[in-house]
Amino acid sequence: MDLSSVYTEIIMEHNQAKHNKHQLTATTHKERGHNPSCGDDITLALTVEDNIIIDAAYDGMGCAISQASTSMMIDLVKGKTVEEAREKVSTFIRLIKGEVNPDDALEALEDVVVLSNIKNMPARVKCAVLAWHTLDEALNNPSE
Amino acid sequence: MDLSSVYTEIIMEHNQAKHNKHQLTATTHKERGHNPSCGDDITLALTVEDNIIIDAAYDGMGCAISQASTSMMIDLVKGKTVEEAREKVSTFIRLIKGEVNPDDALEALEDVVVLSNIKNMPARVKCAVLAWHTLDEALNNPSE
Amino acid sequence: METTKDTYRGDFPFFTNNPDLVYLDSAATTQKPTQVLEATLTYNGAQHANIHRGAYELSIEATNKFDAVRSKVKAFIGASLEEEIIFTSGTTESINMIVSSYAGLHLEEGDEIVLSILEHHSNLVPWQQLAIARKLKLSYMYINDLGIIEPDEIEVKIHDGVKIVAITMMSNAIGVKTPIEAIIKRTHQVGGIVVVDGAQAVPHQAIDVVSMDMDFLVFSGHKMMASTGVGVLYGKKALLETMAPYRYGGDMIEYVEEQVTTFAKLPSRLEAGTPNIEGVISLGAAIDYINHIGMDTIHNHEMMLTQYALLKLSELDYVNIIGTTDIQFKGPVISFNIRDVHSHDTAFILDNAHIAIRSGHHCAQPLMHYMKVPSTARISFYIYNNTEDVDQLITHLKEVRRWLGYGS
Amino acid sequence: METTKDTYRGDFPFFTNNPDLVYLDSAATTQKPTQVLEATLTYNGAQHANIHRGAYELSIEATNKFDAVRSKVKAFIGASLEEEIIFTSGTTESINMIVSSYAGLHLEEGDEIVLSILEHHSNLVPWQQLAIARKLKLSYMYINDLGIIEPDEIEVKIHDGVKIVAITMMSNAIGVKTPIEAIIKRTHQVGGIVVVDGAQAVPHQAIDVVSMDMDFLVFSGHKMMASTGVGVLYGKKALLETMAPYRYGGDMIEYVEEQVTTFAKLPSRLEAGTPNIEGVISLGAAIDYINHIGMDTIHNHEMMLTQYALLKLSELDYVNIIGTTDIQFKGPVISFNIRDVHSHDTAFILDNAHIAIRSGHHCAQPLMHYMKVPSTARISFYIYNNTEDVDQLITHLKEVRRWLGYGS
Ligand SMILES: Cc1ncc(COP(=O)(O)O)c(C=O)c1O
Ligand SMILES: Cc1ncc(COP(=O)(O)O)c(C=O)c1O
Repeated sequence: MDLSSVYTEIIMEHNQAKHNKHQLTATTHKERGHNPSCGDDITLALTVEDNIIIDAAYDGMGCAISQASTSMMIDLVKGKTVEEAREKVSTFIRLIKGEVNPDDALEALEDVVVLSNIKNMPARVKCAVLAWHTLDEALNNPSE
Repeated sequence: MDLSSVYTEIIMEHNQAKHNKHQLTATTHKERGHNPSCGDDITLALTVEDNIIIDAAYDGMGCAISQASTSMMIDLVKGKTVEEAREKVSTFIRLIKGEVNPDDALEALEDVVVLSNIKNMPARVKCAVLAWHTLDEALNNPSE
Repeated sequence: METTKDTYRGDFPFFTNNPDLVYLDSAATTQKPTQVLEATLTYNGAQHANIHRGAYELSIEATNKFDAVRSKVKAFIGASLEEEIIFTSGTTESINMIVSSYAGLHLEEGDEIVLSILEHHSNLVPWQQLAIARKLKLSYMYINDLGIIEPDEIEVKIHDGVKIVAITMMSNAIGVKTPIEAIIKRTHQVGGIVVVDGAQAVPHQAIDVVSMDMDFLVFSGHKMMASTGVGVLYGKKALLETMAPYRYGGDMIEYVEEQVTTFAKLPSRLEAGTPNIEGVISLGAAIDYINHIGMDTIHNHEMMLTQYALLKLSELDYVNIIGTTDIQFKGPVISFNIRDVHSHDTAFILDNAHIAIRSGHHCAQPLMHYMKVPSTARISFYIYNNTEDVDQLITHLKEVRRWLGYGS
Repeated sequence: METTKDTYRGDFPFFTNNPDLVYLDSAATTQKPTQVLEATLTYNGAQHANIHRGAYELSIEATNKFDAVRSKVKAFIGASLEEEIIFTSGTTESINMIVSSYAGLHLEEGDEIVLSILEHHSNLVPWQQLAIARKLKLSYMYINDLGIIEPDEIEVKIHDGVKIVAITMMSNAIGVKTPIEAIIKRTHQVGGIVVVDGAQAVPHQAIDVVSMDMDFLVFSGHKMMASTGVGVLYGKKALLETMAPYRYGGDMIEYVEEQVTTFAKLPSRLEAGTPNIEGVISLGAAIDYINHIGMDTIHNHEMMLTQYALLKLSELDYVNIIGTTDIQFKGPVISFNIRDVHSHDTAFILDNAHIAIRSGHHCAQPLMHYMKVPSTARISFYIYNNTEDVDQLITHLKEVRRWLGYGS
C-alpha cells in the first residue's frame, strides 16, 4: 500500500491545523462519537440557526485520518443548510464505500474527496467516517 | 480384551441371583451410592448389632459388574465385625488398584478376587468399587 | 433397502485413523471433516491474531473471518439480522445466558415456566434453579408411551400466564421429535416466549427461525462437525436488546470509567472477552461443509440409516426400543435396551468389538425416571455412517446376551 | 548486547507462513508452536469423543487426556489439589465466575472491594457492576508517575473491612508489574481475599500459588500458546466450595429430579456442559512446551528483548515511554507514544512495513484517563521474538513522524 495516498499534504495540514478544534459558545447540537477499538473519540458541536449550520467545531482525540476528516467536514458544512449537510454525509459514506467515484463526488465534497483512498484500507475506514456519522446523529438530536 | 475374564460364571451368577436384593426390616445403616456417568445407582442397607453386620441387602440398578460386586460383597461381610468389613473394603480397593495381588487378597476376599481382572478396564473400575465405597460411607454414617 | 456407499466418510480423517471403529455416538459429539480441521489449522498456524482490537492487517483479517461466520450462521438458520447471532461456548452456556440475562430479569414471583420431560439437564436444571431462587412455577409437558407430547398436553400445560416455554426439538435420549410448531403457536397465543433447544436438531435438519417464529434458538458447534467450546444463541433482536449483559469485560463496553460503564451494541454487548476464535472459524467451515453436501442429503441419508437400523433391531426379539419407531417423529437417534442386560454392559461388550455407543441416562434423569427406564443404550448417526455400521452393530448385539449368561 | 538466535522460532509455523512479519502483539494473543497445533489436530482428527460420558474406550481416553491437563495445570502453578483447577473459556469468564458465584454470594451492602487503576476491563467492569447492583463500595489503588503502586497506597486503600482485592500481576497496557506479594500480605492482614489476574503474568514467569498464598488466580490459554476459548480459574478449595454453581447443565449434577437437583463435587460442579476439550488439550501441550524450554529461559529471553528495546527506543527523542523503564518492575510489554502522532497512525504505518503492534486504550480506559494519555502504541514479546524484530521496529518507527508531515 502506498502510504502517501493516505498521508497526503492536505490531510496532514488539517490534522495539524486547529482552527476547527475548540469550544462553541452557542451550541444547538452536540454529539459524541467514538471508535472503541482504536480510541478515536470526538465531540462535535453545531450552532444551527434558521436551518443553517452557522458554526461548527470539534474537540477530542484521534488519529490523523479522523482528525483531518473531522476538520475538513466542518469546513465543508459550515454555512450549509441541514439538508445540504445530510446530503454531503451520505455522499461521503458512499464515496468511502466505493459506491460513488471521486470525480462524481467532487462537486459535493470538494477537497474532501482526497479521503477516497481510504476505501481500500479497512483499518482506516472507521476513522474517516466517524465525524460524518457523528454529524448525522447530531443533526437528528438537537440539544433540547 | 478377553470378555470372558470379565463376565465369568460366578459374576453372572451373582448378577442374576437376587438373594441379596431386597429390603431389610431393621436397618441401622443406609447409604445411596451411584456413578453418575453410567447410571449405576444402589442403596445399601445394613443391620449392625453389637458391632456385627448381622444382615445386609441392596436395592437399585446397575450393570452386571456393579450388581455382582454388590451381591458378592454382601455375602462376604455378613456376620463380620465393622472393623473386619472396613478392612475388606480397603483390601478390595487395593486389589482393583493393582496394589495387592489376587493371591494375597484371597484369604480376605474369598471368591471376590475374581473381580481383580477389572483393574485393567478403566470403564468398569467404577462399577466394581461402587458398592464398597458405599459400604464404607454407610459404616461411617449410622442412620441416626 | 440398499447399502450406502461411503460418499462422505473419506472426508473424515478420524475414520482413516480408526479404520476398525464403528462410531455410533454422534448425538454426543460429531467427528470433523478435513475441511473443518484445515480451516482451524490454517487460522491457528498462519493467520492467528486477536480480533476487534488490532490496528494491523492480520487482526483485521481475523476479525473479518470471525464476522463472516456470523453471517453464515444467520443464513444457515434463516435469521434476519447478524446481530441476532451471539457466539457462546455451547448450548449449555446459551441456555444459562437466556435464563440469567433474560428470564432472570423479566420474570416475577409466581410466573410460570413450562418445560418438557424430554429435556436434557442443560435445558432443565438452569430453569429449575431459577424457579427455586425466584419462586417461579415450573411445570412439565409429559409424553405418551411412544415418547410423544400429545396436542392435549400442549393445550393444558401452556395456558394463560405461562411466560416461557423451553423445549428441545429432538430428545437426545430417545430420538423423538417434539411438535415444535404447535408448541410455538400455542405459547405465542398465551403471550409467552419459546426457547428452542436445537442441539440435536440444527445439525440434522433445515431450520428457519423466522418462518418458525422462534424467539430463542440455541445449539452447539461440536454436534455439527465443528469444535467443542463454541455454540450459538439466536434471539429475536427485540428480545436480545432487553437482556442484561451476561459477562462483563473486554469488547462489550463502550466507555468505562472508574464507577460507571456504558455498553456496546449487539452482538458485542453479549460477547465479553476474547472469544473462541478458532471455534467460531471451525463452525463457519462446518456450515460450509453442510451446505456443500446439502442439508436434505444429510437428512435423507441419516433417516435411511435410522429406518434400516430400526428394521434390523426389530428382528431381535430381546431388543426393546424406547419410544416411537415411526420415522416421521424421529431424528437419527435410537435408544434401546436388551432384555435383562444393563446398557452399560451392552456398551462395554460392543466397545470390545470396536463399536462406540452411548449408555446411561443421557443427561435426562427426569425423563428416565418418568419412563421408569433407569438407563438405555443409544446409537446415533451422522453423514459419515453407513449401513455396514448398522450390520456390525447387529452382529455384535447378538452376542451380548450370551456373554451375560443368557441363552441367546 | 548480542543479538539472539532463533532457537525457538522454528517451532512456530506461523512465522514460516508469514516470513516477512514482525509480530509484536503477544500480549493480545500468542502464536502456537507445532507441538500445540499437533496435539489439537491429533485429538480432533483421530481421538475425538465427548468426555465424562462414554462407556467406550475412545471416550475414556479423551476423558483421561482431559483430566491429565488438570494435573499439568496444577503442577504448573503450584496448586495443591487437582480440584482447585477449574477450566473456563478464558480470563474474562474466570473473573465473572468469581464475581457472581463467590463475591455475589458472600458480599453484603456496604462491603468494600479494592481494585487497581491498572486493571483490564475484564477485571474491572464485573466488579464495578456488582458494586452498583449490590451497593458495595469500589475503590482503586492509584499509581505514581512511573505506573507503580506505592507501599503507602496499599496501606491506605486496603484497610479493615475490605473484603476483596482484585489485582493484575502485570498491566497489559503499560507492562508494569504490581507489588503482588505486598498486596496479598496486606489483604490477608485485614481479612480479605485476593483475586489475582494472571493473564499477563502466568505465561511469562513461574508462579506458585501456595507459597504466594493466592486465593484466586485466573489466566487465559491463548496468551500462553494454547487455543482461544480456554482459561483457568484457580481457587483455594475452601473458597471454591463456598461458590454457587456458575452454570447449570450436564456433568455438574448428581441427581436431577423435576423440581430439585443435587450437584457434583469439585471440579465438575463448576464446569457445566461439554467443555472446550481441544482447547484444554492445547493448554496441556502448551504447558509441556513451556516446561520443555523452561520458564526461566523464556523469562530471561523476553527480559533481554525488553531491555534491548527500551535502550533502542530511548535513543529516539520523540518517543515517550509510558511508565517505568526499570526492568525489575516490568514484564515484556512496552507502551509508548511518538510526539504529535496518534498511536493508531503509528500502528498503521508500522503495519505497512509488516510490523504488527497494538494501539489504543488496551481495554484499560480508566488507566488511560488517569494517566491522561488517550491511547498508546504497545509492543510485546514472547519466546519467538528476537532482537532483529526490535531493530526492524526501530527502523520503521523512524519513518513515522516523517509520514505525518513532521520534520523527523
Ligand atoms: C438436547 C441437548 N441439549 C443440550 C445439550 C448440551 O450441549 P453442550 O454440552 O454442547 O452444551 C445436549 C448435548 O448433549 C443435547 O443433546
Ligand atoms: C491483564 C488482562 N486481564 C484480562 C484479560 C482478558 O483476557 P481474555 O480476553 O482472554 O478473557 C487480558 C487480555 O487482554 C489481560 O491482558
